[in-house]
Amino acid sequence: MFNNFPLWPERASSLAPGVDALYIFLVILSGFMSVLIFAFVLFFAAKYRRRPGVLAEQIEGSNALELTWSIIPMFVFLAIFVWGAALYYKMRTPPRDATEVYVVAKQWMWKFEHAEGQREINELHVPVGQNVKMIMTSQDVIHSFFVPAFRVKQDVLPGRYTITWFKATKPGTYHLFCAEYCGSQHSGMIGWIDVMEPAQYQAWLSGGTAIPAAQAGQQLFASLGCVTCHRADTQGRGPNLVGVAGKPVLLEDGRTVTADDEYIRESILNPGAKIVAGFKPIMPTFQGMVTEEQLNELVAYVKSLNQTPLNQIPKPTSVTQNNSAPSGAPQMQVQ
Amino acid sequence: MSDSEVAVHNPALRHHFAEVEQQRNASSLGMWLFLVTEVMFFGGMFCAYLVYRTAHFGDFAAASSTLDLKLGTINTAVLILSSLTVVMAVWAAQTGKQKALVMYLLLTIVLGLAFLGVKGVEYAEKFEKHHVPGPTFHFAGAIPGHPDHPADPRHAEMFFSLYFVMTGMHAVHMIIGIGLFAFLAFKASRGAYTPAYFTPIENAGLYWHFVDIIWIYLFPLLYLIDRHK
Amino acid sequence: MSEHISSPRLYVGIWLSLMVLTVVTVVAAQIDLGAFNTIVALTIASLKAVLVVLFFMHVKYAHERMIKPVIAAALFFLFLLLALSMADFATRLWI
Amino acid sequence: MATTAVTPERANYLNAEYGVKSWLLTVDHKRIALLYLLSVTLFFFLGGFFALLIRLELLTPAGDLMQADTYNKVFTMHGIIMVFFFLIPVVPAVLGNFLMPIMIGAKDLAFPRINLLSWYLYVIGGLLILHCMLTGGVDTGWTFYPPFSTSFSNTKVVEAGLAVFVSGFSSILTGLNFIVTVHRMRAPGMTWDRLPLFVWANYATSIVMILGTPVVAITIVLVALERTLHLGIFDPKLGGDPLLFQHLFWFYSHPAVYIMILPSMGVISELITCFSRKRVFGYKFVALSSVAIAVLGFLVWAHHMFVAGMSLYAGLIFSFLSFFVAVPSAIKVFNWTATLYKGSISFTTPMLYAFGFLGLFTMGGLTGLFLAALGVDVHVTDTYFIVAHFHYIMVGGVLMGYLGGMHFWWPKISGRMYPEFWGKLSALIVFLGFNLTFFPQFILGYMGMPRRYWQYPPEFQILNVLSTAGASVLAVGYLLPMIYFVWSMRYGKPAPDNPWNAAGLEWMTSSPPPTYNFDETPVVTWEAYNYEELNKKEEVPVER
Ligand code: HEA
Ligand code: HEA
Ligand code: HEC
Ligand code: CUA
Ligand SMILES: [Cu+2]
Repeated sequence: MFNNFPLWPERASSLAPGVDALYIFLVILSGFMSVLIFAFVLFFAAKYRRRPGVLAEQIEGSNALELTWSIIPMFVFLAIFVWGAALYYKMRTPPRDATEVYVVAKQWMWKFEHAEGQREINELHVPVGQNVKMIMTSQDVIHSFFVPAFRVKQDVLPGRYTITWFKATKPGTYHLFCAEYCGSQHSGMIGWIDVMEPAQYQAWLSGGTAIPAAQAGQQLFASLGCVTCHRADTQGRGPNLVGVAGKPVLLEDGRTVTADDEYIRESILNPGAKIVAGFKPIMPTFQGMVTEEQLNELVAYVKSLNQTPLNQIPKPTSVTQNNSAPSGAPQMQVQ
Repeated sequence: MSDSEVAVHNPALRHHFAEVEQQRNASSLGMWLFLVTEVMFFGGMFCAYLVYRTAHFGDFAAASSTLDLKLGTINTAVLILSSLTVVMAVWAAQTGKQKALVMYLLLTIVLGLAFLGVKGVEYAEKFEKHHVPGPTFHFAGAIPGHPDHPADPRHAEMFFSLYFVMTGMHAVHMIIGIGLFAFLAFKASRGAYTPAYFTPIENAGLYWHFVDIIWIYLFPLLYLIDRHK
Repeated sequence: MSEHISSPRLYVGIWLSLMVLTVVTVVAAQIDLGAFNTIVALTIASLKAVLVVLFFMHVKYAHERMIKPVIAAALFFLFLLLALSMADFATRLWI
Repeated sequence: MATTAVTPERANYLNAEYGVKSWLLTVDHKRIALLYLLSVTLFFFLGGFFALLIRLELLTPAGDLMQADTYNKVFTMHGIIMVFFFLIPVVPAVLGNFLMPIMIGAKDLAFPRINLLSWYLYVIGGLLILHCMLTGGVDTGWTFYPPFSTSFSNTKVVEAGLAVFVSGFSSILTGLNFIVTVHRMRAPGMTWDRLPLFVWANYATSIVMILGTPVVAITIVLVALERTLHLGIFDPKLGGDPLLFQHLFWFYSHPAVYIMILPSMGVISELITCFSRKRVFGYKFVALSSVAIAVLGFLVWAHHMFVAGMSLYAGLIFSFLSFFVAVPSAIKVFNWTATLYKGSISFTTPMLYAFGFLGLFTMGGLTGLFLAALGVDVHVTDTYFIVAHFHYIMVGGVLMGYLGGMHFWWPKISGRMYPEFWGKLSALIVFLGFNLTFFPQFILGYMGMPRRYWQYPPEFQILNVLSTAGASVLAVGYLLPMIYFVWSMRYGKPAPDNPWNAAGLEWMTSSPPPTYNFDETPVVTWEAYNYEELNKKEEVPVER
């Protein structure tokens, strides 16, 4: 019915129906409340319009009524809150099996890097039916990753990671917008999400000669000298990084934090912020020595160390550590 | 004081008030409301400080321990003394001691200037040590208690940014206060204030005490926390 | 209007207490009390602030009734600002 | 009908003195209100002019009318002017200033000179923003988010910030003045439960002004210092957190939306009671809900930051709290509706505006619930859905309330009646034009069109064209009252002291009032909205 005049964008992710359901509920609820109120107003206005000789009747008010119309809306509001919160919780906790895409936003483009190494600009190919987690950061100002068809949006901030995820359910090409005002070409910072059938997607993937992110990261890990301290045994001056990602880490000051993407990123840029228990704060900062992309690759590599290894990555020797994939609720920290 | 008879003729009573009591209450309520806005004004900075201090506790401690504790303490004492002189000025006004009033006001100004002078010395030291945020900033301290753990200079720079903003805003308030007292001292020497009318002295006093209280918090927050070795 | 006039002796007494508290806080800062250092420093500061407000700012004897509620309101909203902001920053590390 | 009264006018605040100086140095709250009226109106038309530019640009998907940078400056100036230089001062500083002292039976505000100072601060702020606009403008959006505003924008951020800072102090002083006035200047017998609801509303507004504005002031100072002196407080390069800015900014700017709506709500209470000839239903609840909104308004600010990168938990907390602030608003809407019940309702221009307010505020408020609901906000935040939401409340609600109030009190302010027919016509035009402009934007937003877009994908065009068409209708609707108000100052019928037979002390003094409002300080022995007695006296039917 609304083909030429749609009231909502395409529903192309697993999250979309849930969001629309709440939205439609709210439309109906507000529609009902508005109509109710307008009806009363118009009815009273007509019925009690001024007539000669008829005086208004003075009414004090009614505590019972007041209570009714405070408490009932309050419960309605609570219900809306719970519903909205449930959706939000889902949006902000990526499933564990999600494939990861690193996103770097800058004025005014989107740069993507797949775990398999494919890089894209302003266009992102994803397979249908697969959970995809976006690990995003910005090189300059705040941007916002917005795909209306997926009903996802997340601001992308400089200096840290933010995370969002989606599972596309319908092949097609969808708008990608930058939703946070970011300067002159804010409205030009748009792109496409290409959702493909898995087979097609595989074909697309094998089209390029990309180096997987983790592998690129491994090369960096060697060339930047990380390996000199982080060795695959316990002899290094730094902690063995195998099996670190996604696990809780005990810090020197007694706190325990989860080694999520943000933590690994911070460890590289700002090693002094959180010292691992039992180690000296000798790790130099790599701030300014690595680009955002390289940083992403390093993080991908560190995380790959306890995944079932990607096909091409040679398994680091003496690794017995295993598989439960890194995950984690998105979490942020003041950098 | 028997004001009720005076009220009608009191030259200080402005036309739109019915009585002196009303006018006095209005002006002190107004002054307190103004101080509320000041609380919130500094509150924004305290909020920033709280957030970053908890996030980068060690780095901030490192930066904090480069501040000159001796000068900070002296300044605290100076400011507290000036609060005493102000309250004495109000007392002098209340009891109609005009000479004492002028004297206390002048004393307050001197103490205020002394505070600013010491602050100036401290600022100058920051410039020498390149502890002023900006392109020339340089910081190489270690986190207190962890001598081999260098503090992150970026966070130290944030500490000094906050240090300058907070003490700077405080100093601006002091300068305004000093100006105010200079004006009041001049008027007082002309006999403008009597036990029946000294609202300006009272309100300026409130302002000064408020500025003092801000410092009472700034001092421990900036200078003292995690100071020990 | 019944004006309350405090005696200079009271003022000097308050001033002396403030000075003593200043010395105490500076000394306490040199001793390692762990997290308590912060608490001690801020408690002493608050104590000093209360003295100033009550006696130097005459709130104890204020003739204007609204002053106490006004101060309470300021503190309450300041608390809201700090607490609700920290509700974000402090929970970012949570899982 | 267009004959001017020849009878010598009674002494009033308008003819008490003449000359530019008598206006620029006045300490009479009524004259200051008129100064505000003039300056605020100028800014409204300036802001409206920018709105028209926005709408024209968005007529077509391509960015063809102006450069991208120009567009960014245009919507920024539109936002800054409309928020800080129009909507925040408009009702309190014009109607509030004029009426608050009269309504409580005082001769003036507690601090007349500070009142004048507020106006001057407003003007200085206004001149600064004009200067900023003429020498290059600013392109950060009215929200000034760093690090864009601190490190990337190369426009006049500092100057715009300064303008907002200065005008902020104007609003702080107004709030301070109101609070002291309400506490200390009430006429004998004017107890708290006899205060007109407009006074309650402005009182609540003042609380917000005093507590919120200083925070945004210091925040803007921090941005300016970061830009000029390279202090690093929000700078992510130093490990600073741009979200801290957003917290501080919204700590003020969310409550600020209640600075805008509360006084208008107060106006609506006055209009509805008068034109249904009734005491308000549930006086206590309507009065206290204003204060409740003011206080609860401080608990919800981070609902503007659900996707900004806050912690999940903060999102939950702020969403939860956001719903609570809707409860007192609901109470008000229901009580107004109930007030109509068994009234004796007449459809004068002010009442038409009040009806418009009821409808549009309800819709705007209800869409606020969509935004407070986390799951939906993620999708619609930073889209045109937001734009529609806030225009429904700010233009549909506040502006409607303001215009209603202007018509209602115009006879008191100017001593002349406005032409009723044209009044009704303009109310109708505004209502229709408004819905045509902003309703399509809800759909546009849910469809995914982001805000602050200079160009957009072609599939959004139809709705944008509708919106632009509506805006031109709206322009007519706003120009009309402008014209006939000015016209009526000379040619309008002289107004009686109480043309509506309304309750309230302002109607017991002459139109226009004398310089000190009352020849004799009134002693109040009746509740607000004592329409029972007034109705008995009523025989003169209201001009229809
Ligand atoms: C006067 C201005 C004004 C007012 C009064 C409001 C009122 C409300 N606003 Fe709005 N808002 C703005 C101006 C205003 N807003 C602006 C300018 C922005 C955007 C800023 C920017 O980013 O540039 C914004 C943005 C905004 C957001 C952020 C959106 C985003 O950026 O993602 C949110 C989220 O929660 C929100 C919520 C609310 C709520 C819950 C109310 C509530 O107070 C509404 C309460 C009223 C009602 C609910 C209606 C009456 C109630 C009934 C009739 C009850 C019956 C109902 C039931 C039983 C269901 N607003
Ligand atoms: C009080 C607040 C207020 C008011 C009254 C308005 C009024 C209007 N606004 Fe505005 N608006 C905001 C506050 C307000 N707005 C804010 C805060 C933003 C966000 C800015 C940001 O993102 O930073 C915004 C953003 C905004 C946008 C989104 C821009 C974008 O995101 O890209 C749009 C788009 O349609 C818009 C349209 C309008 C229209 C059509 C009106 C109409 O109602 C205006 C009608 C009035 C007139 C048309 C004036 C008539 C005058 C004349 C005809 C005379 C011509 C003048 C001269 C010659 C000087 N506004
Ligand atoms: C000079 C030695 C040294 C070098 C070079 C070095 N590190 Fe480290 N690293 C350490 C030490 C010591 C620690 C533990 C103390 C700490 O947390 O700072 C550490 C901690 C880490 C952690 C956190 C580990 C955990 O268990 O939580 C990560 C991740 C990390 N380093 C990654 C890297 C990467 C990537 C590089 C290269 C770009 C690198 N390091 C280079 C010494 C080094
Ligand atoms: Cu990037 Cu907007
Ligand atoms: Cu809000």
